[in-house]
Amino acid sequence: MTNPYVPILVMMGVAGVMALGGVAASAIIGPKRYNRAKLEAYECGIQPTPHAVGGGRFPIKYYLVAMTFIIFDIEVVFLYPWAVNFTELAMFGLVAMMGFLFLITVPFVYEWRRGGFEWE
Amino acid sequence: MTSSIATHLPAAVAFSTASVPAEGLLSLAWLLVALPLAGAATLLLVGRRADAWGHWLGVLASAASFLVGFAMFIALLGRPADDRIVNLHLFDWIPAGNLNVEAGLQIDPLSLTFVLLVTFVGTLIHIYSVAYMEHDVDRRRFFAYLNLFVAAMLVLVLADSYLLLFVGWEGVGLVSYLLIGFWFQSTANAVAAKKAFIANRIGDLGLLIALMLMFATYGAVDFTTVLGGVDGVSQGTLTAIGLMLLLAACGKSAQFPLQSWLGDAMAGPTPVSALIHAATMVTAGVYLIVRSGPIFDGAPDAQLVVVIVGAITLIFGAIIGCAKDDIKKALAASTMSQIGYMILAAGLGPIGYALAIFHLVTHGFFKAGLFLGAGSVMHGMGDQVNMRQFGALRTYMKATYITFAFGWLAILGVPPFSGFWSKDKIIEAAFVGEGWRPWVFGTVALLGAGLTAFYMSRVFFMTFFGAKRWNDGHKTRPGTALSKQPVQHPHESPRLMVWPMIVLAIGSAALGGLLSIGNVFQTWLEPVTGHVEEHEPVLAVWLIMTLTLALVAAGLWLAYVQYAKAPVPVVVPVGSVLTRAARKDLYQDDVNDALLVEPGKYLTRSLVYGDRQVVDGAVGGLGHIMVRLGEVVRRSQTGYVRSYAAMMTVGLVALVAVVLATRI
Amino acid sequence: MSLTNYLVLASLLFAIGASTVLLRRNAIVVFMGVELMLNATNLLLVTFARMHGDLSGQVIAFFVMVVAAAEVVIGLAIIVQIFRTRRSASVDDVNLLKS
Amino acid sequence: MTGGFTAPQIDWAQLAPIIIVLGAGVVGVLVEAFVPRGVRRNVQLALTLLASAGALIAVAALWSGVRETGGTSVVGGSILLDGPALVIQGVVAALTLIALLVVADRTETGESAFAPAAAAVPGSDYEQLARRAGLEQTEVFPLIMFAAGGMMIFPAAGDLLTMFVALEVLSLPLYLLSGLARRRRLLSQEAAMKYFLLGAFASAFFLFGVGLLYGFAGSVRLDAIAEATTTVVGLDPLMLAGVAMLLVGLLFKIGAVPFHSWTPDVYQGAPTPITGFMAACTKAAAFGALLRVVYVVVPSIVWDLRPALWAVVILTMAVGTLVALVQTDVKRILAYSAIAHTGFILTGVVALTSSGITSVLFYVLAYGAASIGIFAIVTLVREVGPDGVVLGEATHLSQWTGLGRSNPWLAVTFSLFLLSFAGIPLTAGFIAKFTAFSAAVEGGATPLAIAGAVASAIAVFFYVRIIVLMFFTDAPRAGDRTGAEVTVVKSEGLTTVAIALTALLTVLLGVFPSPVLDLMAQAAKFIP
Repeated sequence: MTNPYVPILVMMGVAGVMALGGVAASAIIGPKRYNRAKLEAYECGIQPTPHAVGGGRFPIKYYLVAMTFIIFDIEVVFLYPWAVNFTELAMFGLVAMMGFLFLITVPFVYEWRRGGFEWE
Repeated sequence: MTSSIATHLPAAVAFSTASVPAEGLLSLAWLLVALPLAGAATLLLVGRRADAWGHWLGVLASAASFLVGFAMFIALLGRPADDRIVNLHLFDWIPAGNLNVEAGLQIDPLSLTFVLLVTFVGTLIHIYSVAYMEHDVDRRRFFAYLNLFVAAMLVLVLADSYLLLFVGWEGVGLVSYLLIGFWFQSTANAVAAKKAFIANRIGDLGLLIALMLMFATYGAVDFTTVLGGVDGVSQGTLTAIGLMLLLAACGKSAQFPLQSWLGDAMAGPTPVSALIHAATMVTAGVYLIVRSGPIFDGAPDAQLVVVIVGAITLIFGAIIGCAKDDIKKALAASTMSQIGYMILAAGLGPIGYALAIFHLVTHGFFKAGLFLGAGSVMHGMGDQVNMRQFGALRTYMKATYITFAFGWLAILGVPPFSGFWSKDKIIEAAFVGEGWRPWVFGTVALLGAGLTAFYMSRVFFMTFFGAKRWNDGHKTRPGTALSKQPVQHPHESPRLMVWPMIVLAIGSAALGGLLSIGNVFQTWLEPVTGHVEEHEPVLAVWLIMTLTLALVAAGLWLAYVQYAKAPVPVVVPVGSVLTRAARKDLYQDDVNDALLVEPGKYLTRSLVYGDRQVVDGAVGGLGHIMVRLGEVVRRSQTGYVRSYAAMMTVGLVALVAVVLATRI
Repeated sequence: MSLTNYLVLASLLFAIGASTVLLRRNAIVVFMGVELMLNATNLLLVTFARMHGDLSGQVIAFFVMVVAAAEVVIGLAIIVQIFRTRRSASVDDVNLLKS
Repeated sequence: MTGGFTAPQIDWAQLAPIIIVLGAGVVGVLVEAFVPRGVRRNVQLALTLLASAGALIAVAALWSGVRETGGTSVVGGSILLDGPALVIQGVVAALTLIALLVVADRTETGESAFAPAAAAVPGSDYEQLARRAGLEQTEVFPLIMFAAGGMMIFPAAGDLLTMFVALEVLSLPLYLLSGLARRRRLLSQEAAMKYFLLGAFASAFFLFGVGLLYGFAGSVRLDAIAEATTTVVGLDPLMLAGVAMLLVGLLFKIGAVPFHSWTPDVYQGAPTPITGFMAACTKAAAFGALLRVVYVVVPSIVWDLRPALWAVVILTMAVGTLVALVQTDVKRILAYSAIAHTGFILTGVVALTSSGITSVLFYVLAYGAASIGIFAIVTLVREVGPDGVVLGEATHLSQWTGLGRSNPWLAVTFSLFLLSFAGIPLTAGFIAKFTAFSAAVEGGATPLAIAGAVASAIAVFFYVRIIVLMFFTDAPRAGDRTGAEVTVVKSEGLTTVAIALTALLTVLLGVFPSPVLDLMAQAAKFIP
């Protein structure tokens, strides 16, 4: 057993047992007092039950903002390494990044044109 | 690659497998298939506009195909016997890796015999149908299917590989399915069509598995390679292939234990019964076994099973035939029994191959004639099929009576009619051999001849002799059961129907004798079936012949006493246990029903309309097990995402475990 | 030796994520379980990258983050729509299609 | 690692099919942003049709080069453009082209298969408003382009990262598309959610497998991993577990048992044109990727994987066939038949011979064409409300009785596709099955081939059952009906074109398969 990974696999098994065991234990031992709030979806602080505003329309702004944020937040993941290695990557890096930014802009434009940024 | 194998073979194999490429006239062989196919396509595509002349186009296409076939026959006769296996390459069909299947036609005495039979009898039946189907609004479509059938059947017999044969095989199955269900307004027909389809599928599965075994063994599926290469193959493999081929043959030729569908298939139009379920398609199983001769020769066990299946079906069909009151079903049982003779002969090995094909040809003529006769009777009797309501028709339908009589004498094997020459040879051959086999199979074949004489005479006498048992409208006493029957005005059928019957009757009378002169038919087939020395049966030939004729005479006499001299009850008598069993197809039908058909039939209904009780009622059976299994597995589809995820997780764990287990 | 611990942790997180998917009813939480599995894999990748002295593992982790973000967007859209229609985010209530 | 960065040479020409399709997707988003609503649908349709046709032409143009060189590695080995990849790209492009016709088609009254406003709550006033205003969710077109782009990268991926990204690029739009049905929106949304959750779950497994293999080989490139399987010692459990998890992700996409459970639900719930698109193109792409993994990475450890793979194949065929026997919904029957077909195609995969590759390539084309056609027909058979208004699709079997008499051409074409699925000779399905099974026999997997033959013999039953229903069964009495009256809608004709094209393909590939088979046999070689 010189192989260092065998313990990992064993651990994976143990981990599975622990994870399942934990949940099982809490299901068996733990008190079950479900209330309405516990079963609701967590929705950024708004009333979980939709008001029938505009005949079933739903204020969707929260999600739009959240989704927009996620998309534009994530592009930074690629921008940082690029910025750090800017000189080495040189022209290739610049062109590639401009292409990337263009592609990111396309959905931005879409969202803008479709009124995704209008609050009211 | 195929040709190199062929050239390395020793020249003295029993079966000649060397073939020569087609040239000259023979290279037009594709026309044989193309003509009826074009006919069918035209009829289907032109649609209603062709209603007025469509049937004649159908006849023309079939007749043209026959003329081409006849020209081929002349051309083949002009060649030396060794050169009579001709191969026509059409195109590369499936090039997939090591398997390279070419679509090609093999023109040799065997396939050409079939071509002539199919197109000649086919054309006659086409002509007959013009009149028979006259009042059907869909006559054009009927002819399109008939043409399609002829094309598919020709593909089957002309194929130069098992794969192309399979195409024709499925094709005839499909078209026969369409034709049985032609009058799909009636539920019985649709059910019969489905029954035939299911039985055929089981047979097809056999052929498919045989194909795979061949491919695994030879790396090819063409006749030249497969049949030429049997020497290097183990007997076990050959037995497996042979048994699978036999299964295929059983499905297609209605042999035990897949015979049940043939009787029900009679629900289709009578010309269909004559063409498909008597003369051609149902004999495809015999063709398959004879064509695969070398495989069976290398696998004696499989060969024995072939003989046993043939023997069982031969008796089985004959017994059922004795009890059926439906004229078409009685004829169907007789077909089953006669094909049993052919399968038995084919199972006897090289000495039987030519005999099987010989009987197949003569049977094609007299059985088609009998069916057309039955159709003519039905035509005259307002589609009545119950023979207990016939009787004394000989004076009303002279031509039908005489032609039917020819067919009847032929199937009885009365000399010099055709059946005598072919069936007697088979009985003789069944007596050849050592040990118990000749005694058992010979006796069975002998008994079969007697039974055949009885039930066919029964059909004949019940229909044409005895007293009138139908309501003629004036002499029937009111108040009796008979008077409640519809009034019948029996009349002779139109000339278009009579002439084909006359031609077939002439064939029934003379063909057997003509082809027996100097063994001309066997010699003709020799390039394919191989030359065999005469063998001595365990009994003297004259004794066998005398016994056969004596049994035939006895059967005939018995039937005469019972059905021509004595009055035939209109109401079905209770009968003995055996009779009752035979009326129900010896219960085999029920067994098969329970196994295959009922679950399927009721399943469809229940699934469509939701009556679950019926399904639960049809307990047992293969189909039922499948359905149950399906129901069980279906329950795993709970609709809950989490249970799906759990299933995937369990699957993953199992997968990883199995993969890792190989290293422990 | 120390790196092995990261691998163990990654496996543990992965297993916890998978268990969450199997056991929780709320679709959002189920989905968070999937995210946990992806992030556990990120940890695995980064650790292996360190072990092999190879950067591609880290690059993959970046890509996984981006893909996970895209998945979140799509997933939220679908789940929110379901919630608005049925007034419930429980995966066990979504059970019209079955057998 | 620092220093010495050299920009990779990118052979743009080789990427043309992918770029055309993805570019069309990007342009499509811009069209959504700037083109006025009225002409948007026509612009999108033209754009996407042109793009798929362009991709097909690009594939054809690249063909001779690939045949001579055996394939090239592009973008530093991330994309491998070899024979199988190119063939799958061609198949995806062609089938997308046909599927788009079905997607775009509208009924006479101008109703497409998609919700007018997918964000509206079903049954709400706003939905009514959107319907009356004749809104259309034209985002469907760019979504399909993105999915098709992912499908074209998937089989060409040279490393596991690219494969993972491609997997997501093809999956994410499909999750959305599944939820956009116009009718039965609850079912559609349910399908989207199930597909999404299970798909994300499966790709997490896939990714963990990638992680394990990366730990094993120190690289995610397929050739490096394949090499490591023969050189690296002592890490076999890691490698085997990694490969197994990788396979789970792929087997999920093709719908193999036990990772199939999403298939029936999603096929039934999704808008029918999308079901056809998924059945055809996703299957083609996923089998391309699976082929690459199995033929490039696995060969040296084939003995370890064989029992597991065989079990999966047999289970898949058995479950697909048996459960299809007891279904009553046409779309669901076709879904289970899709599972059974996955099993049949898998026999070609596990054959591990070059004829196996050929057979899989041919099979996905044959199956895909028939799938698009058959689902296209399903879109036309509709229920009619009491006031004569055309409603949703009539998918219950009992509603198909007697269709052969009222609409013979439709029923005949439907039967043709069913016969192709059943593997009756002279249809593409027969050749496909035959090549797959014979490849399996050649590769020493005769039991699988026999199991396949038995399964397809059983399967014939439920295919023929539908044919019998259409032609030989009388329409039931009023009381027996489970649904409303049934009609066949007239459409703008695009669906008819698609059905005709696929029917033609099905027949041509069945009667004269040799040119296509030849082509695919030439392509049946992976570059490492």
